[in-house]
Amino acid sequence: MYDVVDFILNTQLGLNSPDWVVMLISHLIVVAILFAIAPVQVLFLTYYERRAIARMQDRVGPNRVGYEGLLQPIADGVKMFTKEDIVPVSADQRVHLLAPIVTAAPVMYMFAVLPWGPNMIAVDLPTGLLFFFAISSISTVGLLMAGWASNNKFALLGAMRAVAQVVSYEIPALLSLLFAVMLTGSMSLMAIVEAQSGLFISTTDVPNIPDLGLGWFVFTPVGFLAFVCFFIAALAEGERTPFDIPEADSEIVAGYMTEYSGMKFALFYLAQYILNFLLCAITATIFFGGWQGPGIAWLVSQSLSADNPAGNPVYNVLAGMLGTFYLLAKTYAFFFVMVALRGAFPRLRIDQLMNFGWKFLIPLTMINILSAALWIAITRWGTAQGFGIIEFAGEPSNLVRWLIAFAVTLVINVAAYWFLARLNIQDHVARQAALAAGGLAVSPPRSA
Amino acid sequence: MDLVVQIMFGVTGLLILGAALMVVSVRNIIHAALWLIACFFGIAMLYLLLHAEFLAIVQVLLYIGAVAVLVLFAVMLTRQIDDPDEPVLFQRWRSTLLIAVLLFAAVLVPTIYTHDWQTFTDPQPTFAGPRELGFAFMNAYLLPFQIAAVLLLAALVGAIIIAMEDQEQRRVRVLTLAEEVALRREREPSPPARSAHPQPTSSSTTPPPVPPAHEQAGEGA
Amino acid sequence: MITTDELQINIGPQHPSTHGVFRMLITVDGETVVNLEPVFGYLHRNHEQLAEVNTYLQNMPYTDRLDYFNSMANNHAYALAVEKLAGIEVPERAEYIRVLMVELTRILNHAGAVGFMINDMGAWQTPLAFGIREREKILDLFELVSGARMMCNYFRFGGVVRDLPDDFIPRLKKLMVAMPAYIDELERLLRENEILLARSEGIGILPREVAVSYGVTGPVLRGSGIAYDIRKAEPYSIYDRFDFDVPVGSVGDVYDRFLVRIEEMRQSRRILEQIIEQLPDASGGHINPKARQNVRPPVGDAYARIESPKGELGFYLVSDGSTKPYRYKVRAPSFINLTPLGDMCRGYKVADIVVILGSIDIVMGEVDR
Amino acid sequence: MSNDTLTHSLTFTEAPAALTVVVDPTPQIARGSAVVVERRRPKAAGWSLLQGLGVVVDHWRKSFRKLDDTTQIAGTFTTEYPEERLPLPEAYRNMPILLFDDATGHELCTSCFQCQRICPPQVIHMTQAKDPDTGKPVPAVSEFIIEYDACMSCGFCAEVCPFDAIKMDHNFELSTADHSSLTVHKTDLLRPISYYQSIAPTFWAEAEASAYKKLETNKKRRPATIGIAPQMLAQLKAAHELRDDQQEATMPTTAVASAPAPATSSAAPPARSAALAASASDLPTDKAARLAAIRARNEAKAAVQAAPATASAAPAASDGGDLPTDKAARLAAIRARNEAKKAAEQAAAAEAAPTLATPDMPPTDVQPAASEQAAPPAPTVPDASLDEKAARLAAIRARNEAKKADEQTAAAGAAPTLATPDVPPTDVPPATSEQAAPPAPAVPDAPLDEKAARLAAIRARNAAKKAAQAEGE
Repeated sequence: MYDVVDFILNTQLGLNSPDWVVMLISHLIVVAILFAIAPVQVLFLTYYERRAIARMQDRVGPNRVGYEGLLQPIADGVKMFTKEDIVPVSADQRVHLLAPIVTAAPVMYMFAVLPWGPNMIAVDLPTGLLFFFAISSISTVGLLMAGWASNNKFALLGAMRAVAQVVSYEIPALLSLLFAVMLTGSMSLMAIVEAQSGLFISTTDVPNIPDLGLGWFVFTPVGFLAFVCFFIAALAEGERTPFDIPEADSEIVAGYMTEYSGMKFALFYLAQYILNFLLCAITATIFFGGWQGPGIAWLVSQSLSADNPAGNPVYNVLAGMLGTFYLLAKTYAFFFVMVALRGAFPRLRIDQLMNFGWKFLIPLTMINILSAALWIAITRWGTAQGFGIIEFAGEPSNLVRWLIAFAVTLVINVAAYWFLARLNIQDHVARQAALAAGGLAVSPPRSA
Repeated sequence: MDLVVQIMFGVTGLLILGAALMVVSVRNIIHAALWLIACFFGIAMLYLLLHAEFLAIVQVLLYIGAVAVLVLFAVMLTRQIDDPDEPVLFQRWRSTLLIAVLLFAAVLVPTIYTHDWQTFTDPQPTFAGPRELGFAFMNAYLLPFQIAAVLLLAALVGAIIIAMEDQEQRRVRVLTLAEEVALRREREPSPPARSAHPQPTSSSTTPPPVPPAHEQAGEGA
Repeated sequence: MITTDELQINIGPQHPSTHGVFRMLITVDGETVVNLEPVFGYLHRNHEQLAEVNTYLQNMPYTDRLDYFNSMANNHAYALAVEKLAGIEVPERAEYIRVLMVELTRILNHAGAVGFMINDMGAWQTPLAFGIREREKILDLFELVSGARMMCNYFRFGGVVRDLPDDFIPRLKKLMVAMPAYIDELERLLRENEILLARSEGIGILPREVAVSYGVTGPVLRGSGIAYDIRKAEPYSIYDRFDFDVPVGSVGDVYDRFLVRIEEMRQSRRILEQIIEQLPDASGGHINPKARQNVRPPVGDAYARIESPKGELGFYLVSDGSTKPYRYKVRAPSFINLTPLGDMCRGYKVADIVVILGSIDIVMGEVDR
Repeated sequence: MSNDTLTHSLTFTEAPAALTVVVDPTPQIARGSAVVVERRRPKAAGWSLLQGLGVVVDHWRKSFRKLDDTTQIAGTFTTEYPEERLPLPEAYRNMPILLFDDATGHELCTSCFQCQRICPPQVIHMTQAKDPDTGKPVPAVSEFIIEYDACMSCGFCAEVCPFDAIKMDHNFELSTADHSSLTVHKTDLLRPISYYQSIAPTFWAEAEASAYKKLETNKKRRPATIGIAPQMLAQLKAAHELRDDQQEATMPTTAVASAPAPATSSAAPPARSAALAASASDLPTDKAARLAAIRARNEAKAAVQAAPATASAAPAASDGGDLPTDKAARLAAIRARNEAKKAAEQAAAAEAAPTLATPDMPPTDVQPAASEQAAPPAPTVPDASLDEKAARLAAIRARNEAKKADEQTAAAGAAPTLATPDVPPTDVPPATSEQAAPPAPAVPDAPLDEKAARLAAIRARNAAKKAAQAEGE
């Protein structure tokens, strides 16, 4: 966008604008585009979720407003706009007003580092991944503000639950993403996506693999385990079933949103769905190659760039469109999984959620980091890095290294999963036995 | 560009100072905590101005996302967060202010004197990147880093000790019904065999319509 | 040391998961329930007093409104009480039709109860939607015979309103095919589900002595491990002609109640199969006793009880020889089963309360009357 | 004592050593046993979750077809209500309605108070009609009110009704913002038998069969039975034919579940019939209306000359003598009259009224006379010929209608209207063909029709009274 604005302002119009003006204008344009996209995505996601979950329950879902109900979210939006904004008398008025803003604004920022296609990213921050989660953690302040300012016990309980949950699940989420940072040596999301070219095997590991844009991290044991852990953590962070405890309607009504109505409520809703969308998108980006897919590499090679001045700019556009399509398709696929989970499972209890996070997910991600380190060592290191053992049978080819790494990490990860799961099942079996032995030896959940 | 940076620095500085002032002067303790978050945010912006992008993000992640949230959490769990009878300022605030100013001067004055004000150099964008920080922690500042780690560990252990229930002083945990029954069974090891209801006779006769006693009691309520 | 305070929270009367207007005044320590006081009566509508100014027949539609999920079962209990009081014989075919209806009611009640309980656990209505789907099929049958889906008002003293229409049995047979498939699918979806196990195992244990001393009946009592089923203990109507098992739990927690309900659906289906086999043809007697509009039972009293899907449903009637009952008392299973709620919830988390409440399976229309 | 035998007897013993709840798997339960439900364990961590997910996704996949067979458990089972409707079974009951005979407008209710007595929420209220002359109650209702808002649809009223006069409707779309409209009066409760027949054919066939049976037995005992008279049923066809050309649109078509316009045949508002007539004519409305009005006036004048207004009964009686032959003429007269009315209304609306004619008499004068006239005929001439009575009744009705039309036009803002006041009270034929008359001449059975006539007289009288009251206000 900078190039385009520079071209128009300085070359075409001959304004000789200073650098920062061009930068400001280009950024404003990008921000405007993203801010237009985000609510539209939310509108569609709500419709998508309602229709999909209705199908899972043998229903039809909203199909009255517009063709097949496509305008239903707009009707909902109109309803939200026209609703009375109720602020409880005993609420802390200013904080009550600020809370939805503090919740919704940061998630919009998160769009900044999301790569939509080759070279299509608002800001390619070298610390993009960290930025993503740092910004999302601001939202929790908003939740806490909402819960406290409402002056309602349900709201406060909901806010406490939300914050406890989000803060503790940030740890496994970040830990599970660490492998990608280690493998690519960068926190830039663009770099992570670019590293996932190839065909089942990433070109970063075996450079001579044909590039079909399918060298996704999820095809490695390390990546797969990290994906599972991250997706679970993402569910908790996005407050999705089975971790929708903060807004468990059957227990604490609507959690921190209990005392909100109208547009303020809609802002929370918006923030939540944008966050869900982004979490799905980030899952797709880090584990499923983001905009990578068959055809992208060819289009990019044909397109106009600094390396290839003879390229056709049409291919730039085509590559961008195809990349966006791949990213959105993957994102919606993950959102479908989220919807299916919501349709299938009850929710956990808050203490069970904590147990699961701290006793299962975090150890597993820790072991996964070990696997990732081994992966790097086996695929890249040699005697120079003190890993001469890999060359016991002469210099291995990249493919052999990859296979060895695959086998080793697979064994480690499966063993880790099996061990932790077995602990869990043993616990369950012991509980069962205790129950069967009189139903009395069971220890109830301890008070906090 | 310099001008822009300087203006932004000024704005950020004002934000930080104003927020800090509000933290200490505002009566509502929750509001104070929220102002603290604004202050932290300003500091993150300062880091950004210094091209210390990584530090800025870590500042947001840790100070806002974790520390401030925990502060808020703790504050919300305490009772009587704003007592109108309590004076806003600490009783001997004058002497406190004096000490604070002196300490601040002790830090600031040598800096002012030793700094070369003539050369304002744009810091390298990578001077505080994750790689550089990592090398710094693991090489030059290994000892302070480890000491800090031990300190944090001690804090962690302390927190656990505080949170752990004292076996003697702990409140009686709420027993579930099943546990109560188990205790009762232990206390009265061999209750005589009993019959909860009279043996039902054949279905032809009318059984006495005796609703359990508590139903009648409960219905009055 | 850290000291914390207890907090009082009102769950209800307007709350998404109180199954009507029901209030639970809970005292929590953190998230642990220290005390729970059920408060009911918000739906009181003077049912019993009203019955004493109505004639015997006029009370029949009011019994529909007791437990609006199981109007057929309520009708049955009331009809049994009046028949006992007035000494009315019921023709063979009518008896079969009655049992048929009540067993269908049991299936639909349990389908709903399981669904609502899982809903309270936070499943986004899928098990409930599946249950509702099967329930709709049964309600269609009810509508076919009685003219109403929920407020059936189908039973009469000495029979039922009208005989089964011609297409009833074929439609029932179709339903009998869908029913086991539905139950199997529900089990596949939930029975081993780890989240459900985590949420239900060891939660809300009602030890059997306590269950007995509270007078709890129905699936809640059987979940606590006592094989007490009035259909077996004191066979009324023609229940002594059918083979069926009584499922009991071994622990008495929410999970056991859930399993008992699922198994009872299977057993009800077994009974239905036998009914279809044994159903006598229409020649056997006057099914619709239109003449008995003004029952005038002799002076006396009678108590009749049935195993309603929720537990022992009893009607106690005292007659002074007039056309109106002198005293009319309902022994409502929901009400009796709700009384140990406070004890059952103590020591568990707030989130468990709604699940325990859901596992009791109450209908406020019956609790408050 | 070795282990607990928890049978239905509820006797249980406690084994202190083990503190276990062991249920004897085979307690003494007749025809069955107590089975302990199996508490399953997850086979492998996460496996059962995937299984559950599979069920849901499977449903999603299958949901793109419709679940139309109840043996299936997957597929969309939603009925999209306003477009799709489930077929309602015959037994379906919603709110009670009253039935009347299509042909005669004869209401089946005899005000026996059975339904009022049985109604559990006591929402049925009825007033028995009284013979206006003797003041004795007659087996008919003058007013019948059901409070739909409190009705619990139990169906007892339909069950107990000995004359099949009250039945349960299938129309469930009753929601309204107007609460008071849920107190439904007789005019809105009445539905023709054919309507009920269309929603519940077998039920009506049963009811009819039992009514015939009852009638047969009753006829021997009491000839003056009220109910569905077989003779009248037999003559239904003829009556229909007679009125086909005139009233086919007025008669509610009852094939659809939509509720018909109630009470169309017993007291059709003149505006409606006028509209019908207008719609029937192909001429340009204004001109045609004027023409018709003029013709009607001429005819009316002729009628006035033929029969003086003061003696209403006389022309009716004379008219009654040759009723069958007169029918065609009458029909023509009615049409003309309707058209005239229509024209009058239109003219009034178009401010063309003064050009046509001036009123012969003010409407207020008509009413007392009408009510007086309505009362005497039936009791004073109990043995008079049927047709005479019917004619009289028709006369009264005609007058009432005239009045109504008058009021309407007056309300429309054109007080001096032309056609309606012109129609004199002696204008017997129109009403006759409208309502009760067509079957009457052909009916040989005296007692029945006498009663019907009486009823009609009472009704007419009531209507007249009401009109008078309305006028007084």
